Amino acid sequence: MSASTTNAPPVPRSSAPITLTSGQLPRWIEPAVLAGSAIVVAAVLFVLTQSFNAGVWLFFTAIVYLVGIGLGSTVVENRRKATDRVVRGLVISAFILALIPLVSTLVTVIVQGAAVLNWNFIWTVGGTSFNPDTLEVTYTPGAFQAVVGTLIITGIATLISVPIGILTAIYLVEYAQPNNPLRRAITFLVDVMTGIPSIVAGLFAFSLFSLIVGPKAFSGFSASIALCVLMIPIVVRSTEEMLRLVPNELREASFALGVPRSTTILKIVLRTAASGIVTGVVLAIARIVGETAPIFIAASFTDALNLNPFQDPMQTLAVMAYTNYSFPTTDIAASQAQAWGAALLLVILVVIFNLIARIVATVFAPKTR
Amino acid sequence: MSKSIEVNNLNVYYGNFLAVEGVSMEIAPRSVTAFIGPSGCGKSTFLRTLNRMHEVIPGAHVEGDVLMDGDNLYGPGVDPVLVRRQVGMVFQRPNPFPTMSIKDNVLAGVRLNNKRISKSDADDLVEKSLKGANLWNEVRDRLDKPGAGLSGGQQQRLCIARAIAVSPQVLLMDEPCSALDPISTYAIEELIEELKSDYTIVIVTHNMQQASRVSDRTAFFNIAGTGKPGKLIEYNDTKAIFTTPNVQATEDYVSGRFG
Amino acid sequence: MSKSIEVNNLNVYYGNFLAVEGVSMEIAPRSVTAFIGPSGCGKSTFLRTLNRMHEVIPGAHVEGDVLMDGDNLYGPGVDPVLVRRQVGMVFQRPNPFPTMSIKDNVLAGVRLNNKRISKSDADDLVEKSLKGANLWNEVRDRLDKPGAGLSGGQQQRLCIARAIAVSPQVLLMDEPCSALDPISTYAIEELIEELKSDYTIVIVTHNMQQASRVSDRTAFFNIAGTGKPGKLIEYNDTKAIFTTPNVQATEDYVSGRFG
Amino acid sequence: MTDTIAPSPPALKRPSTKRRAGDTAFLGLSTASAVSILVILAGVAIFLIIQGWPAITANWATNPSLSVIQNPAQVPWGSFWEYVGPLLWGSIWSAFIAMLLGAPVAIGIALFISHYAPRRIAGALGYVVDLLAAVPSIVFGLWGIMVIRPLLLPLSHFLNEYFGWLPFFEGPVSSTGSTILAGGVVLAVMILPIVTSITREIFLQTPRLHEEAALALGATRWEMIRLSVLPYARSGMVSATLLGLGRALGETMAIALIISPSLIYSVKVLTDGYNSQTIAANIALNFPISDEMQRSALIGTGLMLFVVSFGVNILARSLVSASGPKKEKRRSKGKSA
Amino acid sequence: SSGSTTPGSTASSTPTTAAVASTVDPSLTGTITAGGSSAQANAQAAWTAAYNAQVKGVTINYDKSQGSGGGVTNFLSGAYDFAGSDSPLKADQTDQSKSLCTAGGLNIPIYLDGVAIIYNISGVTSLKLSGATVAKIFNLQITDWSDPAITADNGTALPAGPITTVARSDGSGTTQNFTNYLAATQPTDWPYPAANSWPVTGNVSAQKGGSGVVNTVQSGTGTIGYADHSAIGTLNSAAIIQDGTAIPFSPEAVTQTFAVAAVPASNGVPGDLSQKFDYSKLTAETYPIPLVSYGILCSTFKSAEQAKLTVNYLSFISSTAGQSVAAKNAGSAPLPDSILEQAQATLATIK
Ligand SMILES: Nc1ncnc2c1ncn2[C@@H]1O[C@H](COP(=O)(O)OP(=O)(O)OP(=O)(O)O)[C@@H](O)[C@H]1O
Ligand SMILES: Nc1ncnc2c1ncn2[C@@H]1O[C@H](COP(=O)(O)OP(=O)(O)OP(=O)(O)O)[C@@H](O)[C@H]1O
Ligand SMILES: [Mg+2]
Ligand SMILES: [Mg+2]
Repeated sequence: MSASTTNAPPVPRSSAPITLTSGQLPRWIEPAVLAGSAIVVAAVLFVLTQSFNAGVWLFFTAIVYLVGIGLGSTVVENRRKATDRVVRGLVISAFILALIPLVSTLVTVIVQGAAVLNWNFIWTVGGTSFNPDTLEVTYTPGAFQAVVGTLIITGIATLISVPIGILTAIYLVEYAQPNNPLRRAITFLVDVMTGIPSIVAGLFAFSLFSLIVGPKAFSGFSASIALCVLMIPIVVRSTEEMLRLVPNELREASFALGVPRSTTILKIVLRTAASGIVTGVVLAIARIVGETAPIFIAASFTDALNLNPFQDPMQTLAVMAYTNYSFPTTDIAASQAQAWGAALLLVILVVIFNLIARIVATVFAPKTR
Repeated sequence: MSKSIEVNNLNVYYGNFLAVEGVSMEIAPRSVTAFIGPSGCGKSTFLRTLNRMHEVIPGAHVEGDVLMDGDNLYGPGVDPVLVRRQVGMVFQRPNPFPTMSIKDNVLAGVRLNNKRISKSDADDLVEKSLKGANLWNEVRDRLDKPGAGLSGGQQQRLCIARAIAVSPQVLLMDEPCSALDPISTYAIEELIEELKSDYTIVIVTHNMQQASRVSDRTAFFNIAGTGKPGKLIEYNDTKAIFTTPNVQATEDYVSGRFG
Repeated sequence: MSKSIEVNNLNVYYGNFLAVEGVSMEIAPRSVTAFIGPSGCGKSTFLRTLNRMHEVIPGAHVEGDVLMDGDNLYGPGVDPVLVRRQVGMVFQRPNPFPTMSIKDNVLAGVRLNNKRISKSDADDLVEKSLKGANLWNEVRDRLDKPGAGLSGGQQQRLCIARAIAVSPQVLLMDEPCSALDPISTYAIEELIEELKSDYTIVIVTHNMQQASRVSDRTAFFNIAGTGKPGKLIEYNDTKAIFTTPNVQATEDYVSGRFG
Repeated sequence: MTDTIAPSPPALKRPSTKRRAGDTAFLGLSTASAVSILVILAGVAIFLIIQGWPAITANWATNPSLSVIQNPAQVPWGSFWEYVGPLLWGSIWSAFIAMLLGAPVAIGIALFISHYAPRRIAGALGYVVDLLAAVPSIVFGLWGIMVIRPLLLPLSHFLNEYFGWLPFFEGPVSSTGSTILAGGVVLAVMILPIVTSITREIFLQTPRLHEEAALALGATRWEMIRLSVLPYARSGMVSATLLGLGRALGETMAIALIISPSLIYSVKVLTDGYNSQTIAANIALNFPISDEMQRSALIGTGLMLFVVSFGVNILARSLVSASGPKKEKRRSKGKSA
Repeated sequence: SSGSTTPGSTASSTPTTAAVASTVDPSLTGTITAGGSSAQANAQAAWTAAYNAQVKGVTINYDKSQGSGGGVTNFLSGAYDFAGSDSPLKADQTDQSKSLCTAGGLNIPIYLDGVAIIYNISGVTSLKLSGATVAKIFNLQITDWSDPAITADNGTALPAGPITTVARSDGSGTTQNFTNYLAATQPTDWPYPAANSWPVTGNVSAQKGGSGVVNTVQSGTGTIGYADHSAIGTLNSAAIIQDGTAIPFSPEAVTQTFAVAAVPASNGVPGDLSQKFDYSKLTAETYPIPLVSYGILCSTFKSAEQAKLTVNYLSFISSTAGQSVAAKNAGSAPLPDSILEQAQATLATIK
């Protein structure tokens, strides 16, 4: 370098390290520091509080670990590597942190719900039997009416929301000019719509149907409309994001083949974005399938099986879980067991949706190999 | 099967920015025309106005006429989709459809336009197009694999195969070989030679040798400075451009020692 | 400021697929080495093993050694980040950071290591790097505009400016000029000429003329067929490769009339 | 070579073929869908305004229905605005806590899945997080009561003991666990999947070119993320966060079940009696018992939540556009022919 | 269907005590849409089951999630055939009902229960509290279980420990009935008006629904709350000292309360049976915190068909048999025969 010609290097030299291995913490250092902080924190906590709380322990272990590895790496390696290690620690903690509630909810629901969940519970309509001699009413657990109600109400809401949502997203991404006022208004309002409390959506739908069909407006369909108000913005938003991720080059390639815009959108853009769109739709379904307040308001309540979405009350699994929890019979334990049973069934249902969506997404996903 | 193109005093704008100014030229059917010129002078921009592809960029618009066999591409009632079906295009960067197999990529133009094509016809078309793009031997045993798994050069040849599979009347190519190695480039150049008996071909290239080898006529574009519009400086038989250019700027540019 | 590179019997895999097999070569410091060969023969793949960039592709791994001034890049405890700081890279497709201004793009690498670079130093560095990439005149009055707004050729030169701004010891270039017009290409070639007095430069190119103009030594890679690994066929002084190649395949390739 | 399958040259002029009609129909359909959203939203807004107006304009001190609405100060509320104030604060405060706890974690998880987890298990991990999205909100409500409330009690005592000098952690510490902290944690868990899965998709879509650009400059993994992934994903992250925020603001039942509310302005997060009530939960709790005028008041508060959503969105949008010069670029990929 | 085995006809054919009979018509078909008070929920479920055992063709949908207010609102809009409500129609609601029901809406007491004071103090299974102590505890004036006032009520000291009061966070008839009692009997220790929302603020744990209160009292320590007696499950409830006697909740004691303390408070519509409690009439045999809930329906229905269904069902509820079903399955107290007879008379006039 010192022997360089008169052609000075074009830029000033930074003090880049010349070696390739300078300041490396050994590979085992991360697990070691982690274990160390776990032990130290456990000890300190025990001395300070004379008790042991797993949450507090995990939390402070993470903090001590991050500080420790950060400082250690700053000293031995450099600031950049320290940042890198700390961020990795943070990201992994975030993930573990999220696993805890997931496992906890699932375990809770499964443990609590498994007690009542069996084929009978799924395939029978919940009901009562009455013994005229003892005057005793016995409740027979059953969720069939709620399963059917869930499928009908959510199904209709999905059938309405998904096309509207996806078409709107298409309008926003594929058709509207950036400064089109309608586009601006809709992007904005869709965000606002995500903040509508679910109960207000229920009130809106019920008022609307009261205007149309008169006072006895309770029906599965009006509940579906309420759910649409909640679902559409989620579908629009996630679809919009996914459509924007489709590279423009693909659209151009298609246009250049003389493919009309509509076909390009359907067969190239949607196809490329399909997996993300499906994920968004499933998220939206999961979001609405657990709603209770709008269902009460718009579809009222029943224990009976009702297959007609356009008339009379309907029950859903979420409502069943909620009512059994909130308005138990005199046998509180049995009611709560039913509530958890319905909740477990609901989770299973959504997981099934999710699986189907996954399969669809995998089939449609862009492939590189 | 091929058409003449006549451009009259064309200005191209991106919003308010005039990118290309006052281009007039005539392109004969069954000929190869090369566009050369420094980066940013508006070659791609102008090329895209020949099949109205510039319209997909918000705010891009033209003033002036482009006549194909006398029909104004910008006349009232003209459907850009139909224009593009007759004026095919190959881009600078390869852009195969990531969701499709190699075979489906080649057939995309036919299939997306809802043409029903029998399996044997389809196979024939795929083979012919891929052979034309000199890709057949490399991919014949993995036609059902995704097109995105190919190397850059292979992808570009796949895109060329896709464009010629719909048998357009005019073929626009925007630096089609810039990502290709000499062997593929050679194949494409031969292909152009072949195609020109049926198609009108317009090619943008940075490669002077390529321009002189493949084209009948050459157009040299230049730009006075940043923010200034690109202009057609000289348009003539390729031989004349490379040996006896009329304009000093052209001579400066083509006499560079690069290739 | 530049280093020698020694490659010993290197195999590169994508998962189980052997993409490049048994490459051994020595690259002298302060020299320009060109890699040529047909598309898909593994030039890019091999080039990326010289700064461990192949590792960002899941499943990609190597067998064998790459020594830089005797230090094994794949030795235990070697940090790929440090490797890449010393072995810069310019890609086939321009890839400026789309959210950054032109200036910030140039400074991106420098800011990683040295957050507190003074404004005047930064301005100097930006100017020098952009001048080095022959882009200064075109962008001097819009340094704060986004880099993605430039034309393809301009973007590529911006990427070169960004790479040389961190003053690496070795500079790898994967077809840096394939998207550039002759004027920019010429500038880059001159730049390479200049830089080689300080850096070790490795360049992949499809342009035979370019290889013969800029490089001291040339490596010819070839591939026996699809699915077969790419191999280093011949590695010699550029002059020898282009005039008296030892291997028939090399001769076939370089004697093509293209360039 | 191609003339075997070549069609005869079609005319350039637009013939009124089916396909072009399809194009128009498709544009019509998507525009109609977009407009239908406006209609729905206008419907909801008009509904809220018509139903809420009587209570918003009423004199609360003298109205027989409104003057009995409970006020911790034991006097009738002076006006709708006095009543809605603490509720607004409660909604914003609980959503803030949820976002504070949830959003960074959500983005962290998304990053973990997209850029840290080994490729092989990343898909499985993504699925695991989607599972979280599969848990309906009613289940989170029940879970919150049963698991989170008791779980947070020791932490609450700990925080109060050592950090009680901070206003947030002031006592008296709850003995039942129905704190806004518990509600916030449950809300945070509820927004996790929605924020995570959208940001994850976007992170995964970062062009490899940009990532390689950073890596080739000698960036560490985090620097690569900071240079190429985060800027690319910024507007998507904001959208995802806004979706999560919308969910947090509008969540009804879980909050109603978990938090022990009061109509007061409070920042305490560890108490039973000093948790600011949220609008959505307040509606759910009081709607059943309310008469028409009281319902009007509740719907009026719903209208205010609507307004808050407006405000938050405007704020977020201006933040994004202020910090991201290139945002419109990505947004404007859509074009017209 | 063999009418002779059904409880309704059993009740009418078997002259036990002076039973109030109803005639259940097994041939009816249709759907009754109703809802409101959640206090009635369990009783309604039992009534529905018992009624359906005789009348198979009638579907009864009682929406307990609506609450009393929701029930009344839906009734007034015409959506419900009858509403269940813990308080009778207010004056303006009565006016409103006139446009729907010709003469107006009728309030018929159909459900009687008591508000139980539930607690969870480790080691304590029996608790006696005077009205004043209850008021002071719930008004946060007594904050420890070892308070002398509590000791005095019980005769022995309870283990010391802080008291956490648990109240309803949602508006409810239970709160209304409880505060009715406190406001009427403890004006000094309970300075708040009766209301359906809990007036005390401060260190109170407010929970959604009777089940929320019950759960929280159960899962906490040193907790005390109030809930509809039928919903308290296995929790202990306090005996309330009235006139020197500690009276635990019992259906008989509540029926007695209704018998001695309920005074008619008609809304002016002919046949209306709204009631009010005069707490000054409480005796040492009465459980002092009663909870009464009404069925509200139109004097004249829009549809005679619907009227027939609804009246038939409500008349079953208002029979001795109906009340026994509720007592047996929902733990409620049977209404006295006198009021049931009035109810049958009113129902007979409905068209
Ligand atoms: N989408 C666009 N919006 C605004 N301006 C653009 C756009 N695309 C290109 N330009 C500008 O138009 C001018 C011409 O660009 P064009 O891409 O046509 O040049 P070119 O000759 O093809 O260059 P190259 O050889 O680098 O491909 C340039 O100044 C460029 O900055
Ligand atoms: N990410 C990848 N995964 C699997 N295989 C790959 C990947 N990238 C390249 N390959 C394969 O490795 C081989 C070498 O590809 P490479 O891109 O290195 O060729 P190249 O010589 O640079 O070609 P070109 O001149 O077209 O750039 C090819 O067969 C290609 O299909
Ligand atoms: Mg171009
Ligand atoms: Mg390559």
